[in-house]
Amino acid sequence: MATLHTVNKSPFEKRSLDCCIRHANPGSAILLIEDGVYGALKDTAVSDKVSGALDGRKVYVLGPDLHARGMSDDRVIDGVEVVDYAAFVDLVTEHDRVQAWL
Amino acid sequence: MATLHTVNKSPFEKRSLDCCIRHANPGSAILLIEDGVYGALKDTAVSDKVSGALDGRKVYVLGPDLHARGMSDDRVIDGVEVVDYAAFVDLVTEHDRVQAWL
Amino acid sequence: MAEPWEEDEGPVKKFMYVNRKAPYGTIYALESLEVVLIAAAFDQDVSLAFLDDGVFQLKKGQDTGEIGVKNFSPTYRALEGYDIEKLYVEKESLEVRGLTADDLIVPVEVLSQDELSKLMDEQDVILSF
Amino acid sequence: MAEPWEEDEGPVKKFMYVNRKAPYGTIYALESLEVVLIAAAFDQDVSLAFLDDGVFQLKKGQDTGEIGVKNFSPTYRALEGYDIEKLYVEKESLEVRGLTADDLIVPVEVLSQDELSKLMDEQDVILSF
Amino acid sequence: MKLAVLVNEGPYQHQAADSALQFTKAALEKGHEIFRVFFYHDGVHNGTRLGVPPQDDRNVTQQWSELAEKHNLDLVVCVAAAQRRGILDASEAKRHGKDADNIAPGFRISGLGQLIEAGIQAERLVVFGD
Amino acid sequence: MKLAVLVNEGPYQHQAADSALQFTKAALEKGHEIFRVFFYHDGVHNGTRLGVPPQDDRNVTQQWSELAEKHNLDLVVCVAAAQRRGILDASEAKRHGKDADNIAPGFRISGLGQLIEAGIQAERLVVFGD
Repeated sequence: MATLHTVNKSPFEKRSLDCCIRHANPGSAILLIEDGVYGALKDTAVSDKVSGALDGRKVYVLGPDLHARGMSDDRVIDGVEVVDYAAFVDLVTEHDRVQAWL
Repeated sequence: MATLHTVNKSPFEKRSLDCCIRHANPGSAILLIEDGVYGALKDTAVSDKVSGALDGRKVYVLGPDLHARGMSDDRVIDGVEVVDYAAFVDLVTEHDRVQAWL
Repeated sequence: MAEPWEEDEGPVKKFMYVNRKAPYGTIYALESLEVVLIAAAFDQDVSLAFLDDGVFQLKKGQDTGEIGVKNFSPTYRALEGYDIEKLYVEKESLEVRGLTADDLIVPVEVLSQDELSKLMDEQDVILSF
Repeated sequence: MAEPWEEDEGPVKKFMYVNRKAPYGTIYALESLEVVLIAAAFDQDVSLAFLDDGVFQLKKGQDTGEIGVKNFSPTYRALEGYDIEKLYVEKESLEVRGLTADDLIVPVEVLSQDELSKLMDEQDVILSF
Repeated sequence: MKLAVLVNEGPYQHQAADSALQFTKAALEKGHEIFRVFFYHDGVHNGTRLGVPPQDDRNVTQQWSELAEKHNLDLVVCVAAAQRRGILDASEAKRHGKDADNIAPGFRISGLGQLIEAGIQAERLVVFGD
Repeated sequence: MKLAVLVNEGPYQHQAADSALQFTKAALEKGHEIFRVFFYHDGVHNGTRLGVPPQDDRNVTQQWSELAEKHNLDLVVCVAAAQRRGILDASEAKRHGKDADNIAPGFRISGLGQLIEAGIQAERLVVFGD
């Protein structure tokens, strides 16, 4: 019954990531895309919250969106996995449903 | 040199009102419109922040947008003034510039 | 119990419409409702969740006369006539916004965040607006 | 000093372009830059402020090859050639996002929130994107 | 007073387009001059004549067109933003080899310089957007 | 696997339109079936053939049209959302007395039932929007 949650908003501007984490049950996965990728960065005001979400959940960040924004993989929080579009598709098919936190 | 600041986003969803209040100098005015009107309500998680902004600043809320959303004037924080579109126009002309916090 | 989609009359899926945005500021609330009305004709298992700013969609007493925009809130009261009766509202979202169930235009089931999260994980299709 | 608009050659106004949104997620960063390039031809007093997520617009090393979208960040480096040299970045916005001035693609003046607020109140026209 | 308005979002999707319209009407009613209304970003979608909103809802574009006619308003759609998004007048359509145009009555397509000019000439600029 | 995609925002203004396109391409490359791509809200603006983006940028609509031709994709634009926003095909234009239409090749206009059907028939529905 595992859900893939997607978040496409900056956690510094909107509360979507907050809302998503609060509703993402243990065993689920969160994929950060578009401006949502800023949530995957180390040493920001929201890093601790995202690190905390790793307890019981998987967190992924879309590399193409990360790199577009000038962020290299070494700025990503330890434990958050950088994936490409092909892996995005795999995540969709491997989970039972996709819930977008727009 | 007084500025009229406008905020059109819900303070529960976006950080625009926060950003606006932090940058609105004493003597300036803040007008809440569209989904921004939710910031004018009593007894919410952001009411205290808005009440605090009244110290040194004027805060207005656009009645037509408030009423559209089913909120009556008696739910508005004390000290926040409910205005109509005609008064919105007056606020614009009476201030030196308008800054929209989109 | 057999899986519903093993029955002869075709698949019945659990569809949840998740409403997280305030009305009027953007069109999502209205156009979400338009989907729900169409969905009613498909004999699926339909539920609506209102959380975050989505709870504002159900506020009583909406009066859009001064902004010249159509007031679509009476449509929520019509949902029952379409056999759409599962309306869930998140308790925490109401509290943060200073609202109670009495402020809402229709009877709803108020769920805690945990209860709503569990319910979301039982759906087949989640449509987010 | 005479008010600038009292001079013979017509009004010179202080225009500030306020950038508060991240690049690529929405088009505001790109289309704001397009306005600034046109504004350069008008002999007005132009400045750009980057605060909140707007500071991300100036991040070094943007590479949009994998998303098929045009990388417009080199244009910020071209602004100097248009005599647009007042680029202000808010210190607090950088800090919250784990960035320093070294992360930025162009030299900027880093201002505190208070300094930037004061500067905004000295403008004639504020264009928000 | 001489005012200018900038509209950054399209009709229906965001209330910003309605707010700009209501504000402009109120300013005109109070006797102010609207130097120009400039449509930028998705705001250019306000300028299509092909919209058919439901009969029980407002028609934002038609209201702009009527207001323009009544008050001789200058409604300017940004050419660059409009090209990207498929809003064209007859001459733009011809120039780009397109077989149709869709600009609404009362709107004209022009460059971003018209926005800067509005900022210079008007005493206040009010921005509506997302 | 059989997938469906819902696109809720127009091209250029929001990356959501690009994300949907990149996701669909990647899914097709991996051999999945795309049952349908449904365009709703401002997403209907993906379906105009009148867009002329700058030559150094991508053309989102054209990429959808090409993808549709190559993979026989079903690109459906919601009729109600499209009418509101001025996206019409020839028969819609005629029905509403409009003198032009603007639907792009490979897109078709249909009802919201097509979205529900996609939810029923596809094994996963992925939503891109704002």
